[in-house]
Amino acid sequence: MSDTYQPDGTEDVPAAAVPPAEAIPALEVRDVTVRFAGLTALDSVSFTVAPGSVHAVIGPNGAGKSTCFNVLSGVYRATSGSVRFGTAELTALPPHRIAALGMARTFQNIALSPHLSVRDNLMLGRHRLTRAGFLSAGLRLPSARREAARHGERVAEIAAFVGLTGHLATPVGLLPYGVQKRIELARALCMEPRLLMLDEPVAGMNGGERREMAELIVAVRESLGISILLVEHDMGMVMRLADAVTVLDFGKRIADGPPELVQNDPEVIRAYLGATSETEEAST
Amino acid sequence: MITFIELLVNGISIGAVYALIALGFVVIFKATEVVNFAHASLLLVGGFIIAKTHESVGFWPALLLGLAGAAVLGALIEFLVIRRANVVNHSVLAIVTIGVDIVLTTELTRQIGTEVLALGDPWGSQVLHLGAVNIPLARIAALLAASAVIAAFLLAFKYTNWGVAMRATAEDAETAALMGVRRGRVSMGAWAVAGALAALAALFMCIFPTPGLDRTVTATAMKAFPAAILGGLDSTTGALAGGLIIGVTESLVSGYQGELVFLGRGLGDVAPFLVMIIVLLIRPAGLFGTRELARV
Amino acid sequence: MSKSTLLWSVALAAAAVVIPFYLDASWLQDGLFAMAAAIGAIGLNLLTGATGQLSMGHAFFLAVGAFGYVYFASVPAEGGHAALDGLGLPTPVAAVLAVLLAGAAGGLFSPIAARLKGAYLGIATLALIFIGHFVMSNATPVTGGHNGRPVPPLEVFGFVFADTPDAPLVIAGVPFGALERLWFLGVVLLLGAGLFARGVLRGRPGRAMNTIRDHEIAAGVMGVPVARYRAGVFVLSSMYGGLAGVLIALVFQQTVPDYFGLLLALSYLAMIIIGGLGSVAGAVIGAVFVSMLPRLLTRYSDALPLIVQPGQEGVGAAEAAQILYGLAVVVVVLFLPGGLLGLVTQLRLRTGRRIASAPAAKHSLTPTPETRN
Amino acid sequence: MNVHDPGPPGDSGLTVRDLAVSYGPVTALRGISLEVPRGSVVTVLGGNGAGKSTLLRAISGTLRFHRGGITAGEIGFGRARLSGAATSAVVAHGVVQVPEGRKIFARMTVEENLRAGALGARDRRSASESRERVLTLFPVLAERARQRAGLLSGGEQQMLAIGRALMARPKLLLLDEPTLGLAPMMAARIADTVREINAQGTTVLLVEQNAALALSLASHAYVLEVGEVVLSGPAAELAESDEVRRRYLGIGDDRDEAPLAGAAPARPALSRWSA
Amino acid sequence: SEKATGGGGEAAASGDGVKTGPGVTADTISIGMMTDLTGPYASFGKSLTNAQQLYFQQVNAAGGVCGRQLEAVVRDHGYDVQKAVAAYTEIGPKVVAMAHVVGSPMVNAVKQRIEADKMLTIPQAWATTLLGSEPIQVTATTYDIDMINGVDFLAKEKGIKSGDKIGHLYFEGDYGESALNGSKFAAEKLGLELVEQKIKATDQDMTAQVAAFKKAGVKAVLVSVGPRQTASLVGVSLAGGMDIPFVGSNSAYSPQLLPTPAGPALLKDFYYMTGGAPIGSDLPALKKLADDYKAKYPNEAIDSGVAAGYTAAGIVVDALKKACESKDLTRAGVVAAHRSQSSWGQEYGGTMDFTVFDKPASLRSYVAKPDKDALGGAVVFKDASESDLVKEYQVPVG
Ligand SMILES: Nc1ncnc2c1ncn2[C@@H]1O[C@H](COP(=O)(O)OP(=O)(O)OP(=O)(O)O)[C@@H](O)[C@H]1O
Ligand SMILES: Nc1ncnc2c1ncn2[C@@H]1O[C@H](COP(=O)(O)OP(=O)(O)OP(=O)(O)O)[C@@H](O)[C@H]1O
Ligand SMILES: [Mg+2]
Ligand SMILES: [Mg+2]
Repeated sequence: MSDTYQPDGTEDVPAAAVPPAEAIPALEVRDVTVRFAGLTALDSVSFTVAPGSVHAVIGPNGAGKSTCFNVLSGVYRATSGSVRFGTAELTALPPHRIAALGMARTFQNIALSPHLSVRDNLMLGRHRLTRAGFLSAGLRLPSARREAARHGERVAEIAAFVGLTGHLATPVGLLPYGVQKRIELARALCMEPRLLMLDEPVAGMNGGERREMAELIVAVRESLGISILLVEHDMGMVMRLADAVTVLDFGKRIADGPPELVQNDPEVIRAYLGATSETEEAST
Repeated sequence: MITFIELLVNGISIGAVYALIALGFVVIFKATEVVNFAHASLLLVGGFIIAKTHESVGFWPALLLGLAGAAVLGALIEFLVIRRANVVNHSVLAIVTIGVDIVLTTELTRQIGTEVLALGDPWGSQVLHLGAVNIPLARIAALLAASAVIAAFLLAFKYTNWGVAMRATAEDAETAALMGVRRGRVSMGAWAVAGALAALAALFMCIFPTPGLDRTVTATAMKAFPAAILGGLDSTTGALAGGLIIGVTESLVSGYQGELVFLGRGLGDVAPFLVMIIVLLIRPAGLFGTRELARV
Repeated sequence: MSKSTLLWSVALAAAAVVIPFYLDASWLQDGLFAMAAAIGAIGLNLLTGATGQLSMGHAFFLAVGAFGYVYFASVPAEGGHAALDGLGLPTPVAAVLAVLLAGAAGGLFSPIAARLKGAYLGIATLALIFIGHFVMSNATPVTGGHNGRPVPPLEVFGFVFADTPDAPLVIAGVPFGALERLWFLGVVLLLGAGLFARGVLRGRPGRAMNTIRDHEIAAGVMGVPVARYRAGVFVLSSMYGGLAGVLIALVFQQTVPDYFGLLLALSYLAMIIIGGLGSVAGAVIGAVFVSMLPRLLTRYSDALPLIVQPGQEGVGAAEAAQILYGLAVVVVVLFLPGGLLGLVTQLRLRTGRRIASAPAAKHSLTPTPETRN
Repeated sequence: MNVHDPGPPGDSGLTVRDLAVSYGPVTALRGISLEVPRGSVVTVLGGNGAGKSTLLRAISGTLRFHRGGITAGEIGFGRARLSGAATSAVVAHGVVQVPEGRKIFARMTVEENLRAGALGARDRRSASESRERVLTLFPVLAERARQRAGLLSGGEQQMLAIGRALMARPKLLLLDEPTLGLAPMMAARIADTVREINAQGTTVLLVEQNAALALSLASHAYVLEVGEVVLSGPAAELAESDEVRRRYLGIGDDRDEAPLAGAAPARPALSRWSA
Repeated sequence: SEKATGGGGEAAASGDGVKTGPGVTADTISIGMMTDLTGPYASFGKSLTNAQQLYFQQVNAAGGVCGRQLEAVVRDHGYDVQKAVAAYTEIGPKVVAMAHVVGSPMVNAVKQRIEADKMLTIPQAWATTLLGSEPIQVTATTYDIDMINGVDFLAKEKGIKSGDKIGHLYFEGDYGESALNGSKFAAEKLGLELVEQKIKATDQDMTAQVAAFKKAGVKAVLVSVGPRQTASLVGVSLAGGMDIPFVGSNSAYSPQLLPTPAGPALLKDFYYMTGGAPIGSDLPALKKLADDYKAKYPNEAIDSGVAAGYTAAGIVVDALKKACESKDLTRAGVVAAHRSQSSWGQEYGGTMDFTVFDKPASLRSYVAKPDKDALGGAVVFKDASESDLVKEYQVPVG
C-alpha cells in the first residue's frame, strides 16, 4: 500500500501542486535531547521533514512523540540539540515566535476554548496574521474592522473546507468529539502554516470518521502544498499518507525512512507494531 | 539579645496560632479547592460557644462543645452551600464563602454585642520565666497543641486514604465518585475538621495575652492567609512553616519598630504580606505547595 | 434582536438623562457610586472574567487613581500636621494622568501577576490592599494620611463639577449641583468604558485573553505572546480601576485611605461573579446590584418586618442589610450559575421567541465540555 | 438481525430496560434495553454523539455531574437496582467504570492514583495483590510511580486509568474507549487484558471506537445511533454485516477502492492565502 | 417634580416669626445622628444614640424647643467612610444639626459639606484635626491635651522625672497621632525620652510591643489605642514583671474589660484621662442621668458613651434654644447662637468655651481610675485640672 495516497492520474502530477520549494523550508531536527527529572524523553533525535512532504512520527506510548512536538512548537525547551526551520533556529524561541514563523499544530488532547464559538476559536488562529491591539479593538477603529472582516472571510472559507460551516456560531464545548478534532485542524489551518503538525488527529474516531479525516489531510496537502508532520497510532493511515516515517522508542530514533521500509524493519516490529496479525486486527 | 529571644519566642507562639488557622484553610483547600473566606466566622463560633458555656460546664467540656459546635457549623456550610454550588470555577466558590461569612459574622457579632468574653482557660495570665525571657503559659499550650495537631494531620494524610480521597474529590469530583469515594462525606468531613481547628485556634487567639473574644477577632484570620499561601495552600507542613514565618516576622518587625522607623510606621502588618510576595516570586506555589504543572 | 437592543438603548439613554431631574441628591450619589463601581468592575472582569487572573486587590488601583488625581490636581497646602503636596495641574490633565498612573502601578505588579495563578495570585493581590494601605497612611504629604484629603472639583473648559452657590446652574427649574453635573460625567465615562471593553472583548485581544484563560499553552502555540498579554490586560484593568477611583474621588469630595480596603476589593469580585463573569453587561449589572442593595435595604428598612429602629434590641437595619447582602451573594452563585446576566438572558429567551438553541445560553458560562484530557 | 430483546431481568448480570436519559432539554437516550450476562464481554458501538458514554454514565450514576438524569427505565445488576443509586453505592456493588478521556487525577502521583482506585475496593486485603497485577500488566506505571500523573504521555495515562479501575477488583467493568490513543501493541495488550480479567470472572461492558478490536473481544454487540439501539446480536454476526463493516470498520464500501484524494467532490478546494 | 419645586432648601420665616431652614418645620426640629451600630465602635455608638434619644425625649416632654418637638434622624455608618458620606447626603438636607458623628475620618470626609451647610456638628472624637471649623464643635479636651495632662500627672504623682523614658502605644490615624502630639510636647518639656509604638486597630496581641518597651526600659506607658489593646498591653506587662503605671486616653478604656483576665491588671495601676467627667463621678446631673438611663434602657450597660452623648445632645439643644431666642432657627443661626456661649456645662463637671473654634473647648482633664463597682466602671481619681504644661502648648489645628 505504498503509494495509495497519490491521485491516480486524474489530477496534475503532485509536483505541480507543490509550491516553489523556497517558500516552504525544510524542518531539520538535529540531536535533540529532552530530559525531565530522572527521565530522558528524547535522546539525541534527528530527522528532516522535506518541504511539502507528509512525515510521520510513530512509536509506542511514551516514546516521546508529543514531547518532540512540544519542542518543535516551543512548549518544552530542549536540553540540547537544534531545530532549524529554514534559517531560523527554534530551540531558543518562545511558542508565539515559533508560531510567527508559520508552524502550526494540533493537540493530542483537545485544547480549544470551550466557551467560545467555533468562529472565535478559528479567528484565534488568525492572531499572528492580524494586528488589532487593545486600542484599535477597543475604539473599533476602521482598520480593525476591515481586518476582522477580511480575515473572517478566510475563516469561513477554511471552515467550509473542513466541513464546519454549519457549526460556526456554536460554542465548541457543545460539539461532539469528532467535530472538535476537526476544529483543531481548522484552527491550525487558519494560521496559514508552512508546517502543520498533527498529534493523533484520528484518535477516538471510528472507521468512517478516520477515513474522512485522512481525506481532509490529503486535501490540505494537495491544496496548500505545505509540509505536514504527523503523529498517529493508526498504522493504516500512516502507511497511506506518509512520505517518510521516523520511529521513536524510549526517546531514541530506531528507524527512519520510507513507510514500506520502516514497516518491515524488525526493530520496529519488535518495539511498536508487534506481530503483524495483531496490527491488522487492531487498526484496520 | 533578651528582647530578640523574647520576640522570637513570642513570634513562634503566635505563629502556632496562625498555623492552626492556616491548617484549616489547607484542609478545606485540599478537599474542595476552595479558599475559605468563611473561616473567620468558624473561629467566632468556636470561641463564642466556649465563652458562653465555660461558666456552667467548666473549661474542658466547654472546649469540647466549642470544637463540636464549630465542626457542625463547618459541616452545615458544606452541606447547605458548597455541595450545592455546581460551579467549575473555584474562585466563584471563594465568593460564596465570603457571602456565608458576611451572614454568619454579622449575626455572631450581634450576639456578642459589645462584650469582651472571657474563655475561662486554665492558664490565665501565668507566665513562664525562662531566665529573663517571659513566655505566657497559654502560648506554650498553643505551641504544643498546634504541633500535636499538625503532626497528627501529617500522619493522617500520609497513612490513611482520607487524604487521597480528599485530593481526588477536589481535583475531579466525578472521577472520584467513580472510585467509590463518597464525595459528600469527604468534603463534609473536611469542613467539619476545619471547623474544629478553627475553634481550637479561636481558643488560643482569645486568651491571654489578648483580653478575650469580641467582634474584632475575625480580623486576625486574615493574617493566616499569607501564612497558608506562603507555606503552600495544599501542604500541612506548609501551614506550620507559613504560620511560624508570619508570626516571627510580625513579632520581630513590631518589636523592632523603633529601629525600622525609616520604613514607615505600622510595618508589622504589611511585613507578612511582603514576605509572602517575596516567597511567591521565588516559589509560585509556596514553600511546600504542589506546583501546578501542565502538559499538552 | 437588534431592534430590541435599540429600544433598550434608547430607553436607558432617556432614563439616564431624566433621572437627575427627578431624584434627590442621595439617590444621585448612590447612582454615581454604582457607575464608578461598574467602571471598576468592567476592568476587573477583563482581568478575572475574561483572562482568568484572579485579583483581590482591585481596590488598590482605585486608590491609586483617586489619590493620583488629588495629588496631580491639588495645589500644595499647609495642613495642620503636615504640608500637603500637589502639582496643581489642570484637573482634566490630572484625571488622565491618574488613570495612567494606575496603569503604571498595574504594570509594576504584572511581573508577579504573570508568575502566579489561581488562589496564589488572588492572595498575592490581596497583599496590594495591605501594602497600599501602609503606603497611603505613611505618605502623608501625598495622601493626607489617615484623613485623606479634599478632592479638587473637575473643571473642563470653565465648567465646574461642583456646587457653585455663587453662580447656581438651574436647568428646567432644577438646581444643578455637583451631583447632578457629575451624573452626566459618570454616564459618559461609563458608556465609554463599557464600549471600549466590549470592543476589546469581541475583537482580537478578547479572543486571545479568553484562550489564555481556557488554555494557556494553546494560546502561546497559536501565536499569542501570553506573558505580554497578561501584563497588558493587568495594566488595562488597573486603568479601569484608576478611572473608577477618580470618579469616586470626585463624588466623595474627600479621599480616605480606609475606604480602599479589603471589603471594597472583595465586593468588586462579588460584583463580577454575581453579574456574570467575562462580559461587560455582567460587570455593570453586578456593580449596580452590589452597590445598591445594601443602600436600598438600609433606606427601606422601616418597611421590612423584623427590623428594629436604631438603638433598640434586635436585628437593626444595617445588620439586616448585611445579612441579606451575604445571602444574596450565596443565592445568586448557587442558583444562577451564569450570574444575573445569565438570568436576564434566560428571561429574554423565555419571553422572546423560543429559540431552539436555548441551552447555548445556559451553558455559556459554566460549560462542561467533553474535552478529553 | 432484529433489535435485541432482553429477556426477563435475571440476577446474573447487568440489565438495562427501556432506559431514557436527558440532559436538560436534550434527550440523549430513548428506550434503550440491553443485557450483559454475567461473565460475558458485551460491546456497544456507535458514532460520535450516539450516546455510548451517556449509557455508561447512567449505569454508574454520574449523570448528575453533567446536569443530566434518567427520565425512564431501570438498570439492574444482579439483585441490585442501580438506577437512582449513588455512584459510591454502584461502585460498592462492584460496578467500576474507566471513564472516557482517561480522567486520571493529574495532580496526584501515579502511585496515589492507584491508591485512589482501591478506595472503593470491597476487599482491602487484596489491594497489594491487585497492585501487583496492575503493575505487571503495565510495567511503565511502576517506573513512573512517583511521577505526577498529568505528566504522563497520553497512552500512559490511558494505562493508568485502566489500572486504577482494576485496583477495585470489579465484578462488572465498564470501559469507555480504553484503547483511545494507544499504540497498536498496547491496544492488543489491553485486548488481552480484557480477555484475561474476563476469564477470571469479571463481566465487561466495552464501548469502543475500534470496532474491529471490540467485536473480536465481545460475544455480543449493540449498535447505538442517536440514542437508540439500531442493531444488536452476536458479535461475530455483526462483524459480518455490511452496515457495520462500512460505518464502524471503515471497510467494505466501494468508495474505499477509490483513491483517497479528490474523492470528496463536496469538499471545496482551499485556495492559498495571500495577504 | 418635587425636586424641581425646591424641597425646602431656602430659609423662610414661619408663622411664629422664627426664621427657619432645612430640618425645621412649624412643629418639629429634626436632628441627625451619624453613628456606628454595626462597626468597631458599635457599643459606644449605641450608648450615644440611646442617651441622646433620652435627652430629646426629656426635652420633648418638657414642651420641646421653640414650640417644636425634637426628632432624631439616625443613620448607621458602621465606621465606613463611604456609608458616612452617603448617609450625610441622605439626611444632611433634612436636619438642622448633627447631635453626634462617630469617628473623625467620617467627620473629615464630610467636613467641607458641613462647612458649606453651616451644620452644627458634634463629633464623638477628639482629634485636633477636627478643630478650626466653625460649625464643628469638639467637646471638652482634645487627645493631645489629655496626654499632656497625663504626662504631667505621671511626673507629679508617679515619680517620672527628667531623663526617664516613657512609652506611648498609639493607633495609626487621627486619634493616636493627635495624642502623640501631646505626649511628644510634654516629653520634650519635661526632658523625658518618648518610646513610640504604633499599631493598627486589628492588632490584638501586644506582646511584641511590651517587649520593645521593656527593652527600652520605660518607666510608664501612655496608651492611645482601643480597649482590647489596652487590656493586652497592661496584662502582658504585668505578667512579664513590668509593674509600671499606665495612662490612657479616654477611648482606651472600656468597663467591659473588667470581667476579663486583664481585669486585675487594669485595676492595679491604670488611669485614663478624660475631658468630660466619667459617669461614675458624684455630679448630681450625671447621677440623675444614670438613673434615667437605667429606667429607660434597663438591659443596657452604662459606659462612657452615655455621658458623652447626653452632654452633646445638651449642647445642640442649648444652641437651638439660644437660636430660638434670636428668632433664627436656620443652621447658620444655630451655629451663631452656639458660638455665642463662652461657659457651658458646669453641671457636667467642666466648663467649655464655644466662642473660639481653633482651640479645644476646655484644657482640663480628669484622671479616672477603673473600678469594678462604680457605675461605668470608673471613678474620678483626680479632679479635672489644667496642667502648667498645657498653657504653653500650641494646639495644631485642622
Ligand atoms: N513535562 C513532563 N515532565 C515529566 N515527564 C514528562 C513530561 N512530559 C512528558 N514526560 C514523559 O516523557 C515521556 C514521553 O512522553 P510523550 O508525551 O512525548 O509520549 P508520546 O510518544 O507522545 O506517547 P503517546 O503516544 O502515549 O502520546 C513519557 O514517559 C512522559 O511521562
Ligand atoms: N453534558 C451534556 N449536556 C448536554 N448534552 C450532552 C451532554 N453530554 C452529552 N450530551 C449529548 O448527548 C448525546 C450523547 O453523548 P455521548 O457523550 O453519550 O456520546 P458518545 O456516544 O459517547 O460519543 P463519543 O463517541 O463522541 O464519545 C450527544 O448528542 C451529546 O451532544
Ligand atoms: Mg503523545
Ligand atoms: Mg463517549
